[in-house]
Formats: sequence, C-alpha cells, structure tokens
Amino acid sequence: MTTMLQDIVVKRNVPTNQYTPKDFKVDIDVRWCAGCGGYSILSQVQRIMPELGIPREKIVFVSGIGCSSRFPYYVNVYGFHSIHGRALAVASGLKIARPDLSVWIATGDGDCMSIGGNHFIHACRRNVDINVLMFNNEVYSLTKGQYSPTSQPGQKTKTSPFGVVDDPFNPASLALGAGATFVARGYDRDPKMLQYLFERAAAHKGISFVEIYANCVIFNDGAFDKYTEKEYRDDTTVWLEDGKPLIFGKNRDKGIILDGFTPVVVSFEDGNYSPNDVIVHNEKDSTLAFILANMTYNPNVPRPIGVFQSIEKPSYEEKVENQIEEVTKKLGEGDINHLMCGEDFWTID
Amino acid sequence: MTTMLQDIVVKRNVPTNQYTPKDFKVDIDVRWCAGCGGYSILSQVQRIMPELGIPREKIVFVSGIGCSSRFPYYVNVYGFHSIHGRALAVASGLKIARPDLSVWIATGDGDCMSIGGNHFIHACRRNVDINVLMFNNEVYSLTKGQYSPTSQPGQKTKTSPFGVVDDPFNPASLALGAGATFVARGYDRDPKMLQYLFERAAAHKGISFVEIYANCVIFNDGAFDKYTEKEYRDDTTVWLEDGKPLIFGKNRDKGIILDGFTPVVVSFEDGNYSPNDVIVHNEKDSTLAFILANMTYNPNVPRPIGVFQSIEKPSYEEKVENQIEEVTKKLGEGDINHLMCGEDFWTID
Amino acid sequence: MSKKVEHLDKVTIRFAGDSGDGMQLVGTQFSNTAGTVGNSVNTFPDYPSEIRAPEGTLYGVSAYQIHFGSKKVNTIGDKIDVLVCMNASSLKVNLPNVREKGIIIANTAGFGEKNLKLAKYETNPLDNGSLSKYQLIKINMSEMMKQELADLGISPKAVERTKNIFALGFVYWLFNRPLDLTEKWLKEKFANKPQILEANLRALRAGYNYGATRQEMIVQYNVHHADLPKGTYRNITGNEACAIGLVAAATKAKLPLFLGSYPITPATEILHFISGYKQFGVKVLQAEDEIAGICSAIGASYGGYLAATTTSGPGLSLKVEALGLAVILELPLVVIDVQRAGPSTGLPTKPEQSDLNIAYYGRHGEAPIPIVAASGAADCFAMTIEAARIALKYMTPVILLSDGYMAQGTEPWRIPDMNELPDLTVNFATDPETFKPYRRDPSTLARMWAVPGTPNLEHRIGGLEKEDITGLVSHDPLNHQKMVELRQKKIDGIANDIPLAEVEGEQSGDLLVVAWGSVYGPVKTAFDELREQGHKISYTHLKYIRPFPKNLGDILSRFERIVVPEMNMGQLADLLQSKFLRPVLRINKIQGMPFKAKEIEIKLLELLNNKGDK
Amino acid sequence: MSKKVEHLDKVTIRFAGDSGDGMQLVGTQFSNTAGTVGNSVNTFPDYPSEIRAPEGTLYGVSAYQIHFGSKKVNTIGDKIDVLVCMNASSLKVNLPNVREKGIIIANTAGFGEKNLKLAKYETNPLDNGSLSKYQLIKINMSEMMKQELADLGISPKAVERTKNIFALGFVYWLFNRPLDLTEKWLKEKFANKPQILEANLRALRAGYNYGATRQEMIVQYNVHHADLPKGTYRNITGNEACAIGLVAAATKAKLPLFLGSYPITPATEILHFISGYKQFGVKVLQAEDEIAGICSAIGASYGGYLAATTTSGPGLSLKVEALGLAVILELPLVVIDVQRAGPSTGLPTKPEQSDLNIAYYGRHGEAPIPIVAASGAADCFAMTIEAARIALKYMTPVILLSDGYMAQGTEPWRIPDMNELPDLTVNFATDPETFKPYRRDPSTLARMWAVPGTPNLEHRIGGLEKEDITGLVSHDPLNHQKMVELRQKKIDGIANDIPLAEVEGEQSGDLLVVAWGSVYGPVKTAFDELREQGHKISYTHLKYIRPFPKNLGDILSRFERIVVPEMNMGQLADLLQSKFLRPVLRINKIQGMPFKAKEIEIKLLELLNNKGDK
Ligand SMILES: Cc1ncc(C[n+]2csc(CCOP(=O)(O)OP(=O)(O)O)c2C)c(N)n1
Ligand SMILES: Cc1ncc(C[n+]2csc(CCOP(=O)(O)OP(=O)(O)O)c2C)c(N)n1
Ligand code: SF4
Ligand code: SF4
Ligand SMILES: [Mg+2]
Ligand SMILES: [Mg+2]
Repeated sequence: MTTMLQDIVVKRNVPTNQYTPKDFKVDIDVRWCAGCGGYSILSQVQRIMPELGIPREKIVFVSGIGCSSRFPYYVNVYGFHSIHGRALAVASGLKIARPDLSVWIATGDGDCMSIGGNHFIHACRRNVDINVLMFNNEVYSLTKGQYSPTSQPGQKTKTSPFGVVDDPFNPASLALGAGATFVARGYDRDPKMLQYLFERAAAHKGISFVEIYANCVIFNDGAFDKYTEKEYRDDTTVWLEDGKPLIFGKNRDKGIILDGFTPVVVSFEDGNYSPNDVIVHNEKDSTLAFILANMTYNPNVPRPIGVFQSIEKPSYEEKVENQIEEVTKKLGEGDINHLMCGEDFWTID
Repeated sequence: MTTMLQDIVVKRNVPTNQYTPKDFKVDIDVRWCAGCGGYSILSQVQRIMPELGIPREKIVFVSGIGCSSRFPYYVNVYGFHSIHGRALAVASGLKIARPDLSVWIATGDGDCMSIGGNHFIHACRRNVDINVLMFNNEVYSLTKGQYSPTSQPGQKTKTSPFGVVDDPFNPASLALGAGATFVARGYDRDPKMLQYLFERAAAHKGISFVEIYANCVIFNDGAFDKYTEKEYRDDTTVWLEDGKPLIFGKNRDKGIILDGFTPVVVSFEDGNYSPNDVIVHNEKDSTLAFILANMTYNPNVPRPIGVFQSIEKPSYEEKVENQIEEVTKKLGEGDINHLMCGEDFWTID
Repeated sequence: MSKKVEHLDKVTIRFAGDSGDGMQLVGTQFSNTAGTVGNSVNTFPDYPSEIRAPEGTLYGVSAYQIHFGSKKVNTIGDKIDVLVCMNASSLKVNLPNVREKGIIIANTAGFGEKNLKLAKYETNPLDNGSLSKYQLIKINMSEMMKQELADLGISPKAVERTKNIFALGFVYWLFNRPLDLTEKWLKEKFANKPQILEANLRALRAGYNYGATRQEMIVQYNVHHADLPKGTYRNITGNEACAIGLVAAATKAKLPLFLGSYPITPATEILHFISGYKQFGVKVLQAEDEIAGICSAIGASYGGYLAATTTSGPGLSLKVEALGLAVILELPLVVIDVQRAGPSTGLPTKPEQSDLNIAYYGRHGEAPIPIVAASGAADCFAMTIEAARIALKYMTPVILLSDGYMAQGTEPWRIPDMNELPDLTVNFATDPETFKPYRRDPSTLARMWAVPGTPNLEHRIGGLEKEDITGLVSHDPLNHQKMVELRQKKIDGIANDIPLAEVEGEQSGDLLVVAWGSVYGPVKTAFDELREQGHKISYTHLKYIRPFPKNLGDILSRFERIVVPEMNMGQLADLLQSKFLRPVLRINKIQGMPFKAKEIEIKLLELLNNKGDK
Repeated sequence: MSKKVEHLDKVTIRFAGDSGDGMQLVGTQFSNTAGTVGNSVNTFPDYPSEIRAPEGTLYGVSAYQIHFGSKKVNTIGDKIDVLVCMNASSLKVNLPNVREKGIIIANTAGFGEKNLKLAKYETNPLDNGSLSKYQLIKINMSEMMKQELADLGISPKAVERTKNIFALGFVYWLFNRPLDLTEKWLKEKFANKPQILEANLRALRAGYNYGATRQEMIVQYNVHHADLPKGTYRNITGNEACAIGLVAAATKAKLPLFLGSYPITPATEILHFISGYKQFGVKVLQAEDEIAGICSAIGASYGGYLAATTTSGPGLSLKVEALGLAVILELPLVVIDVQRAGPSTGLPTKPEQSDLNIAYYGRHGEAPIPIVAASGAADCFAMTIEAARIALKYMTPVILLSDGYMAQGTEPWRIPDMNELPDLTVNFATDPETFKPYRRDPSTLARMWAVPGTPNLEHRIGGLEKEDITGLVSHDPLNHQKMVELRQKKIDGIANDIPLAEVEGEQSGDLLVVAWGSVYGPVKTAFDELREQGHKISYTHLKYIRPFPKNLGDILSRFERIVVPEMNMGQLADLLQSKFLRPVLRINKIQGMPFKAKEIEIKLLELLNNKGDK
C-alpha cells in the first residue's frame, strides 16, 4: 500500500511530556572547536524542543554552508544542509508547501547576510513562518577567517590584513527595513536568555529573526566579550522587555531617554531623572524598534538585547493557502479534463 | 604611442556653460511606449547633466534589464546595459576602480529590489558613491506585466490573476535599514522635483538612492495617480524639506505630529494645533528618516516625497584609496621583484 | 465577389498590423476555427520586441502566421499565401515572404500619408503597380466599419478597433469557414459590454458579407480537413502544454504541485498559466530570482511535492549551482528551459537551441542530469509528463528543453485521456526498519524518499558527499568514487526505460538526418518532400538526449553519413561525435529564427547530390 | 647516534600530528631548507576538514608531506620514507603509507592512554612489536623540551608548543641540513617575544644535537642537490603563484589590478595574498557573493583595469551568467577556478578535475571562452600570465583551471626576470575618427577598447546582440549569425598564438598519454619510470584546452592508442573524442585525492602489455 502525502501531513498528537532534550541529540560527534559559541546554541535548542509540543518528525532544520550551518547534523529532527546562502530559499519552498512543519534555519553572518542577503530580505518581506537563528561571529569561520558583512571597521582578518574598510550591516535594522515581524538579539553566553528567545521565535507566526552573538574562539575570539562577559554586560547592554522601561547598569541606575529622536543615557543617581522618564519598550511599535536597533553601533548607549519587535501579520504560507481556498470556492475544484480541453476543442471521429 | 590609463583618469576642465541638454541626447528613437513615465525621467536627467560641471566622458550610466534599464541607450554618455539585477555590482567595481567617474544607475523595481536585492543592500552598506535612480512602476513591464516586490497587495497581474498575496518592500525603509546615506523619493509627473532630487543625488558623496514613481501606461496605468495627479497630490503627499515642518494640504492646513512614535495627521483649522506643533524635518536624523519612511504604506497619513535622509560618511572607494595610500606610505611602493622572490629564496648557479 | 475555388493541401495566412491592431487575437481565432473544422494547424505569433512601439513604425509590426492544411502541417509555412496587412509598415515588412500570385488583403485606411512615410514608402504600393505579381484586395476597413456602426453611438476609437474582426470575417468567407466559434468567443468576452459585443458581431458578419457581395473575381483556396487520428483536439502553445502537463503529472502522481519560478521571456507564460490554476491546489512562488525559484522548488520537493522550476537561458545559467545540489540530494525536480537566442541577453524574444551544452555539461563536479526535448508545441505536454515520470521514478532533477518557437506557436493537440498517461504514483518511505536515506531500489537505483512528517525517519541530507546507503557525510575516497559512479549509473540506466529511437525511411544506407527539438517541423516537412521526390534518406528525431536511446549507436552505425540540422553551432552534433565517434555533418542556422523547410530541403538535397563529399 | 649513510635520489617525509601541533609550519620550513640547498621539492599540506577537530582524534590529524630529491620530483611521493608522528592518531592514519624499512620518528608523549584510546589502539604500537618492519625512533619530545627549557620560566603550554621545532631539528640532523634558514625565520617571527624565540632556537638545536648524541644505529638517507636550471628559486604554492602572477601581469600590462572575489576553499588564499598587496595599488573587493565578484570585475575591466575573479566549483557555477555577459561585451577578464571535488558542496577540501565541462560548455547560448590549465604549483604563475595575455590581447574572458592539489602544494619555482615575461601593453582607443566599439583588429579579431573618461568616445555596450562594427543593438538575423561566428572565430584563432603541443618519447607509435592539470606530476613520474624501463610510450601534456594547440589533431593521429588519466569521469577524454573523433582510453580516479605515480604506472603498464585490447 502506498502512503499518500496527505497521510503524512496529518498531525500526530504529542503529549507534552513525551520528549526530553536527549531525544533531540544525535549519535555523532559535534565537530566544532572546543569553546565554540555553537555549543550553547545547540544545547538551548535541544532544551526547548520538548517544550514546543511538536512531534519530532514535524520539525526541520535547514542551513546553508558555514561552521554554523553544520547545525542540522546535530539535532535529531529532519535536517537539510543546503548550499551557501540558500537556506531561506529552500526553507521558503518547504514551508509554503508544508505549513504543517515547524521550519528552522541555522545560518551564519556570511551565509545569511552576505551571499544569502537577497533571500533573507525577501523572506522578511513575505513573512514566511520560519525561525531564523543567525550565528553572528562577525567573521567567516569555515573558510578560516575572512571578514563578513557584520565585521567591524578596522577588524583584521585574512582578507583585511590592514583592517576592514567596509561598514557593517546592523542585522536588526536590515531585518526591520525589509519588513520582518519578529526581530530579536541574544548571545551564546546566556543559556536562559537563548531559551527564552527561541521559545518566543517558535511561538511567533511569520518570520522570526534571532541574531545570536556567537563567539568564534579561533578566528574572532572575544569579539563580544564587552557585551557578554559578566564583568561588563550589565553596563554595556540593555535588556528589552515588553512594557518595561529601558533601565540598565549593575545597580540598575541608568536609563535611556530620547532627546529628539536620539537615544541618550541618563543616570538616576543625581536625581535629575527617574525610571519614570525613560523609554518604555513596546514590541508592537515598529518605530521604536528602529530606534532601538539603531543603537547597536552607537558607542554612547548600551547595546540592546532581547526582542526588538514582535508584531502580528498573517504569514505568507497561510495567505497562499487562503487564496487557494477562496479561488477553489469560487471556481470549484479544478477538473483536469476540463483544463486539458480548454475552451475551444473539437472532436474528430 | 599608447595611451595609458592614467592619462584618461586625469580630469578635463569643463567650463560650466559648455553643455546644453541636447548634448546628452542620442540620435536614436527612444523606444518606450507613448506616455511612459520614463520619458520625464530621461528629460530631467538630460536637463541637469549640463549643470553638474562634469565632462560628458566622465559620466557613466549602468543598468540591468527592464524597460527602465534601456535608459543608458538614450543618454549620450558612456553606457553599460548589463544583466538583470547586476547593475550595482558592475557599477561598484567600476566606481571603486575609477573614482574619477560619475556613476549612475537606471534600474527598475524588479531589477533593483527583486533579483538585484543583494547587490542593492550591500552597495547601501558600503556607501559606494553611485547615484541610483529606481523607476518604480510596481510591476515587471519588460516581461509584460508580472507583479514585483513593490506591487501592492491584491494587485492583479499576469502572475497574480487572483491578486498579489505578497507584502511589498518599502524601498526607502529597505535602503535605510541597509545603511544608505542618501534616500529620496520623487515622481515622474513633476519635472522640477526630479531635477532637484537628481541634483541632490549627484551632489551627495556616497550612495544616493532615488525612488521614482514612474507610471507604466501599459501594465499598471495610474498606479500612482492618487499621489501624483494635481487634484489629489496636495492632500495625499507631504513634501519633505530640510528644517521645515511637515505641513501639507491644498491650503497647507494640515500637519504631522508624533503620538508616541506614531505619526498622526492634525488639522490647523480647529485651532487645537498650529504649524509649530508639527515635526520639523531633519535630513541628518536617521531615526526621523525611518519614521517618515514607515509612513509610506500607512493609509492614515500622506505619503512622504522628497529627501528622507542625507548624511555624510566617507564613501567606500575613498576609503579603499586611503588604505592603499596608507599602506604604501608604511610599506613603501610595492616592488614586483621583491614580491616574486618572497622571503625565502635561493640561487642555483 | 465571384471566386474561383482552388483546392490546396496547405495554406499559410499571415495577419499583420500595428501592435495595437489585435492581430494576435484574430490569428488565434482563425487557427482555432481551422482546427475545429479538422485542419492540421501550426501557428506562430511574431511580436515586436518593444512593449508598445510607436504606431505605424516598421519595428512596431505585430503578426500572427497560420499554416493549415488537409495534410499534417509541421511548420508555420515558408511562404505566405495570404497576407492580411492593416497598414503600410506591415505590408513592407512581410511582402518579401509572400509567394508570387499570393493574395494580399490590404486595409487602405492604413496607407495614408503618415503611414507611408513611417513605412518608408515613397509612393503608395497599393496604387503604383508594384504589387502586380500578387492578387491585391484593397478594402477600406476603417471606413466600412464607421458606416456599419454609425447607429451604435460608440466612440470612434471603439469603432476603429473592430477592423481586425472585419478582416477576420472576410478571411472566413474566403476560406468558407464557419463563424460560430468566434461568435461564441465574442459573446463570452464581451458578456458585460453589450454594445461592444454588437459592434464586433457586426464587424465579423460585415467582413464575411463583404466577400460575398464584392464584385471582383478572386481565386480562393479551399482546404479540406486533414486526416488526423480520431480524438478530441485543441490548439495549444508549448508553454500552455507544459503548464497543463505539470498539473496532469501531479494528478497522475497523486502529489500536489509546486512551481518556484521567476519571469523570463519566453518561458513566463508557463508561470502565468500555472498562477491561474489555484483551484487545482497548485502552489506557486514567484521568487525573488531564479536561484530562489529552483531552491524553493527543491525545498518543496523535499517536502513531498512534485516540484518544478521554469526558465530560459539566463535563468538556467543562474540555476546551475542549485542543479548540482539537486543531483547530490537525489530529489525529483522538473526543470523546464525554454531556449532563446544567446549568449547573455542576446535576442531575448527569438528562439535558438543553444542551451543543450549547458543542460548537459553545465555543472561543476560530476553531476549528470537527464535531458528530454520536446519536438513541438503539442509534444511539450507529453515530454513534461516524461520529465516528471523520470524525475519521480529515478529521484533526480530532469531538464526539459523547449524553445521560444514551440513555446509560443500553436499546434493542434490530440487531448489524451488521463488513463492513457503513465501511472506516476510514488512510494514514500515510512518503515523505520528498512529505511536508509541512500538505500536504493536495485532496479532503478533511485534512493528512498522519506518526507518530513514521517515519524521515526528523521534524517539529514545535504550537499556534502554522502556515504552509500546511510547518507551520512563521508570523506572516504573510495566512497566518493562509488557515489559518483552510482549517480552516473542511475542516469545511464534510464536508457532502459525510454522508447527506442526510430528511423523513418530506409533503415540503413547513405544519409541519416538526426534532429532534436522544434526543428522537427521543418526537417520533417523537408524529409517528406524529399521522400516524395524519391530520394533515399532517413530521419531520426531525438526526444531523449541524456541518456540517448539504447539503440542510437546501432542506428548511426548503419548509415554512411549523419547530418544534424540545429539552431546553434552544432551542439548535438558535437555530442554525437563524442559519444559515438562518428563524424557528423552539420546544418546550422543561428539567426534567432526557425529553419524554413525549404532551407533544409535544399541543404539535404545538396548532400544527396554530393555523396562523395563526406 | 651512529648513522649509516645511504644515498637516495628522492625521499618522502611526512610530518604528522594534531591540528594544533604546528605540522604545517615545520613542513614548510623543511621544504624551504631543502629547496635552498638545491633539492627539487614537492609538498602538500593535508588538513582535516574541521577547523579545529578535538585533540588527539583520528579525524583531527594534520600532516605535511615533502618529497625532495636530487632529480626533478613531480609528485608528493607515493610512499613515505620518513614519518614524524607526534601522537598515536597520526601514526595510525599514516602508517599504511609508510614504506617497509622506512623510518618512524615517534613522540612517545603522544602515546599516552588517552591518545591510544582516541586512536583506537588496544595496546601501544610503539611497544607491542607491531612496527618491526620499520626503523622506529622513539623520543619523548615533550619531556626533553621540559628539561631543556626549565630555566626559562615560560608557561608549560609554551614549552609543549616547541616540540614540533625539536622534531624539525632532529630531521635536519638526519638529513644533514643546515639550520640557518629556520633560525633566521624564527628570529623574524618572534622578534618581539625574546623568550619564545630563545625557547624555539633551543628546541631546534636540541633536536639536532639529540641526533648527534643518541646511541642507537640508524640508516640515514642522503640526498644530493638536484641538477636544476640556473636561477633564483623559491618554494611556492599554486595559489600564491596565481596571486603574484596577477600582479606581474598587471605590471607588464601597465594597468592597475582589480580583484573581485568571494572566499571559497581552496581558492581563498589567492584573495588573501592579493588583499595583502595594497602597496601595489591593487584594488580588491571582497564581494557579497560570487556573482558580485565577477560583475564588479567586469565593471573594473570596463574601466580599464586588468580585472580578475577567483573561485572554486560552486562559485564558478554562480558566475555562469556573468561569464556569458563578458563574452558578448568582449572585455578582458581573468577567471581563476581552483577545482575541488564535486558535485555540489562535495568534498570541499579535496582536489578534483571535474570543472572542465562547465568551463568549456557551461553557458547558455553560444559563448566560447578560452581555457588554460596550469600543470602544477609553479606553473600557476606562467599560466596566470598567459591567461592575462590572452584576455587583454583578444578582449575576452579567459578561464584558468587550477586545482586544490597544486593550489596548496608547493614546488620550487625558478623566479623569472620581469624581462622574460611577455609584454602585455594594451592599446586603448582614443581617436574619435576611427573608433567603433565593435571594430576589430583584423589579425586578432579583438574589438577596440575605449574606457570611460576618453573624450568623444561615449558609446554603449551591453548584453543584447551587437551589430557588427557599430556595436549598436541589433535584432538582424544575419548579423546575429555573423557575430556568433565572429566570436567563435576569434577564440579559435588564438590557436595561432599559443605554443604547439609537444610529445615526449616516441613521436609516433602505439600509446600516447594525454593529460592536463596537476596530474602532470604523477603522470610524468610514471612516464619517466616506464621510459627508463625501456617501454615505448609517449606523453603530451596540455596547458591550452580552448583552443587546443594547432598540432594536437596531427599528434593524436600519429598514435594507435590514446589514453587520458584524469581526476574525473573522463571530461578531457570526451572532449578529445568530440573534436578529433579518436577513441580515447581512460584512467579515472575520483576520490578527492591525486593519483599516485605508481597507480598510473601500473595502469599504463597494463595497457602496454595488452596491446590488442583496444
Ligand atoms: C557558493 C559558495 N561560495 C563560497 C563558499 C565558501 N564558504 C563556505 S562557508 C563561507 C562563509 C561562512 O561564514 P558564516 O556564514 O558567517 O559561517 P561561520 O563559518 O562563520 O559560522 C564561505 C564563504 C561556498 N561553500 N559556496
Ligand atoms: C536572469 C534574468 N532573469 C529574468 C529576466 C527577465 N526579465 C527582464 S526584465 C525583468 C523585470 C523587469 O522589471 P523592472 O526591473 O521593474 O523593470 P521595468 O520593465 O518594470 O521597468 C525580468 C524578470 C532576465 N532578462 N534575466
Ligand atoms: S572556527 Fe570558530 S565558528 Fe568554527 S567551529 Fe571553530 S570556534 Fe566555532
Ligand atoms: S511597458 Fe510600461 S514601463 Fe515599459 S515602456 Fe511601456 S509604459 Fe514604459
Ligand atoms: Mg560567521
Ligand atoms: Mg518595474
């Protein structure tokens, strides 16, 4: 008996306690360097997968090429290690064809924003329901250390021995400018944060873009220390929480206000400002999301981490299905014989 | 005697009165449909060219493929009609190699934002000094009428007989998100406006992106009438002028204020608001530029026309030249014999 | 008009006018009607490359040519028997192709001073005797329609627009063809515009009646209906045949259909048609570029769809990398390439057969892909089904080569019954006991197909070399050699599953013509003509190019000389030489235009007369 | 240690250890020293594909092989004479390739329990007698260095890191090689770290002295210097040779150099090197993808630069469309493709010769591009110059095929004097009287090159078909045919401007070996060996593939049998069959590894012994 695609598309019920993280581990060696930021991301993904209530066979990880793009080999779900830059194009086709699947992308700053930039912005525009985890290590690692579109000005790499002259993308701004509905940033060193962001991404319908600062110990070691290490991070980053004021600092004694449209740091110490004066985060406000995203490379303000924006829009694959339904309702289900004959046919006998 | 490239790179002096628009016309038929928006754009380009004070031989128009991309054939400067989507990649190489040239792009919404999207965002990021004129007709015309990434939801075209389900790019937002330094919008029906915008674009160092609403009489006739026709435009658009408040309306009796971060239309009639309350445009404010760009598809506010942003940053090709200069200063001019011998060589005799 | 009836086997009519004159429309109507009365029909629309060139210009002429007959017609006709020309430019451009004594029907209203100037005529050719070699019928169609519709009160522009229908009516009269098909079509088209409908119906009848009442004598050609096999027929373009073929293949495979594509002339209509088939549950992604087009199709194929991507040369060039991915993934994929004249942008609206090389050889690494080639518009349907069959059965991308000529020309197509089509049902893997991602069916060497959603078959695929059977990433040297050879063997093995090549004419002897693609029409016509003249010559038309039919080597070996006519510089000829080590003679035309049957006939005749000249 | 000196023509040493053990570094030092003393040298680094695989694992072994001799060595050596292994895994992985009686130098510190387990050894191979077929030298290098550097007070990690230099010192002693080159190099490298410098200098001498003072007897191989042509030499990888070649070509052309590229293994180093040449005024764009890489280069070429793009298979696949553009634009462009094993991502770090097809045939439309192929690391320089010469002289893109083997392996390169290189000066058009964009030089058929900035030569080029001479867009059918033929003729004509193919061995007879690319090394070695054994056999190595040398057909016709050894499924063989209609025998290896000379020798011997077997 042949199995039809319809049979496979039907969803199994999974009791929420069915899985443990171990069920998402694969029995092969993970071949990243010791200390690579990828390990933490992998663990957090494996940790939240059981919580999603999605049968394992319904989850697919698609990737391009890069150290980060080896990811699918290490998760025990369906995996597709495609070609450099094309993960989102492959995944878009898959998700449109199979809205029943939970589709994830593991990609790098090069894979996603350099060669894959076009598919990235178009996936954002269309709002296909895909969860994009971009491992940003600000370098091309698999090819052994060239600068990437997120490398910092002056950075020395094998292809910039005298320093990078390019200005980098600000990934969050690019995603927002392209129309992404869910945009977030996290880093490898904070497992709980990543779990939270991954769960939010999974819950969001439409494209979810999560930029993850991922340390590459070999080719760009310590690039994010300033933002991710315990001794600095309270003062160098600000955590975005919906409905909460933008307060930061070890003693939570600093906040961010707007001067005109320019974000400025104020201190609560001298009594000029209080927590009530600072910007309150609102994930639904697209303009605020831009303001926050633009803080990224601004040396005068802390770097925002968390969810920049989360707004609701119908997802692309849903609209595609709805149109098919509407048209079918209007025209009736397609009749292949009628299609073949067309309007003007004749018979010879 | 052979002419060396250096001889050609040297700039001729042109008396500012040397040219008239006729010098930029070509002796072949312009083969666009009667009524095509391209004609106006072409005329305005030809009109401002003499004003630039640039010798004709130093100007190059590069294009991709599309009705709009036929443009280079119609301007009597150097012209390069490349392949679909690649104009900016070609032009980037040309401008980096030849900073002495004034490099322009004629492109369409499909050429620039669909297949050419990646080169577009990277040119914006790098800030290569190129002037990009994007003829936005919200359709693929040369291929006879398919929807494009700027087509509107529900639009019926040959590939969307039941209406477009994609959400469009907002070109200004995309350019800003990618890091463009000069971003503007104009439309075919207003020659003076286009001349102004083209002159501004030419004067700006770094990438200049000008989106031009260009009517396609065949495949998307009247798409912009609401914004470009005399009877509507005063009420449906707002002209952005640096340092000036955002006032619009036939009687200039309406303005735009911010409610939180949301732009809202207010009327001066009932005395609740006065022109002093409204947003004042500032081309140097990136955040404001985003707020304005995001008004584009907001039905509750007029559509902004004019210069969204114009900020100064060193251009890419300049930085490349500077680095070469610095390195040369530090290491001395390269010696080919030394390069060939390397550090470890030996002699057999 | 009194008419002298002359019976002819085949007639070529060309409707020519300005881009806005509706020539495509009347051409299509005439060809449908001719089909309906049982003629064999072959047509080709001939647009200017500008979207809408200025009125009346030479480069703005739009034409539609119809070749129909009581015998099987295989080309659009070398010479025009009847030229309908709506203005001076359309006469100028097409006259060189009108045969002597042919009929020219001219709308005199299109020969005003301005028209003559635009057409670069010094004096009016309708009046200066220069057309004495032809039968000239001058009608002021615009004026006639003005009178005819005076009472309707519609705009002068709308009146002017009916003149093409008048011309059509007149041609119907000339060939004694019924009006009902066109009447029915007009009624549907203008259901909501009763006045325009009335105007057009009157125009049609006015044209017809004008013929019946005109005084002058004219020779009329009568064409009996053809002796076509029984069945239901329609006229179809190659592009529509591909579109319908994909839906039919999906139906037979019991799979949903996915098309990932990016518009490009002359392949875009496949995307147009399929975008209109939503009621079949078809999913279409008009992608951001050709790379996303094919990659999204690969994604959908991975998800268990019958997936396809459609394009033309420049787009195929962009799909090269992803094609290699599809090869190593061993997923089914139908790639339709509608060839146009290259290199680069080339002559984008003109046909050529110059993508065979890239289809065959155009991937880095060893990445064999089966290639099939349709021989004409109607055959596009059958070959689309074949492409899907091979893709699904052998788990491989397949390239179907069409070209701009067959893609846009029409032919009558005998509509097959769905039961006649091969069963394409696939077998998804479901059993965790036996499943291995690269375990192969021993007879086809196809690997197992397990789609996401299937419990306990979670596995990983990708572009890195795969270990045999397990599909794990493998850097093992011998495994690589084995996999390269396996992939090759799988494709080679398809030779056992395709029809043998057939030889028309002598089964062995002196001269064998080998051809592929849309040159079928002119070659077959020339070949039949030469056979009728008593020449000994043979013909094999190839629809399967990778692999070749098993018996092709044997066939070639039975002939002293082999000649390949192609619209390129000899791509099939080179391939045959490489595979079969036989010297191959060539007839190449690379002018963005199909061969004329006569051109081929003359070249073949030369060869037949110069036997020594090997 | 007492040593028994044995004189040998050629020796193969392999330094093997963990990825972090610095094997590439000591390998490079040894090979430079060997070169300096006048040996012929051929080397190859052998990295694991992981960036940094876990310590001590089998897949984390990194090695560097050096083949050097007093005769010309053309390969990296089939069998290892001396294996230096720093841990158990590196012994395990490399042992199968050590020849009987070969020397194994083992760092016993790398054979602890954990190491043995990771290497999947049950017992210690150094102690269980399993290595009795070899000469085993066990040294606890880590321990020796600990003692040696105890007084320096540097970190244990830093001490441990010197053990590779110790091993190098020992091997220098073994072959009686001078230390000075490495000492000089260390001094430069650690100029700012005096302690580390001291540690390394001590390590080097400690290794050397250890040999001199050790008690056991050992057979030492002595290798005289080779009889190389006079001149200045250096060791060079193919990638560096390409990089330097581009700068040299630009210098000879008196043009600035532009490189538009995107990183990809194994071509990236060309981009690395050139990114470091800013002081030569070189402009480099690390583009967003391969398409932008080539398109930016086309833009720079249009602007009057010597422009290049560098890539490997998947990148070449992406450049296909733009290559077609370059063909119709007729602009000079150097495209370097460093081949790796495909299809798709394949075996990205392994060499293969499987991009010949795509280089030759991989464009839509008729788009011929000249192809040249380097035969080894040093030859990459010469062929880069040739690629630039042809590109500039004929106004055409040119593809240079290298591969991952020659790209990363080294050979001694006789550094040419700049005066020996051909003059590549170009002639920009400047005269408005005579200028036409597609006017051609009658002898080369190259079109005129006018760059923006030249007054009064404003003109327009693009991807649409060009009118002959004027370069205007033309849809004229005959013009298209003419231009297609002209472009073909221009490329074909290059055959008059390249060296004739040469035959080594008999000039006619039974068996001719034809090869291309980096198989030169093993084929030449096998060929020389067979000749020495007295066999009648001939060899032609092709460095020009499109067009072929003019006399190639003639050469092939003088032999009864032709055989092509290739690291692919027979791409050159198929091409020869297609062009010359001669059956071609094949020796194919597609394992991501170069041929061994012995493999080829055996296959050729089989052919020589089975003459009937055609
Ligand atoms: C078409 C193509 N071009 C180039 C490459 C080479 N390549 C592989 S991964 C990579 C960059 C990876 O960078 P990123 O995405 O940041 O991943 P990382 O290794 O840093 O995680 C490149 C250039 C390739 N495999 N394919
Ligand atoms: C690689 C490639 N893909 C597709 C095409 C077909 N094509 C030519 S122009 C065009 C779209 C043009 O749209 P746009 O840029 O908006 O220009 P317009 O004609 O509307 O001015 C397409 C899809 C092509 N020429 N090359
Ligand atoms: S090279 Fe960098 S990114 Fe790659 S595995 Fe190692 S640490 Fe991770
Ligand atoms: S089709 Fe539209 S865009 Fe193209 S020339 Fe005509 S009006 Fe202009
Ligand atoms: Mg990275
Ligand atoms: Mg457009």
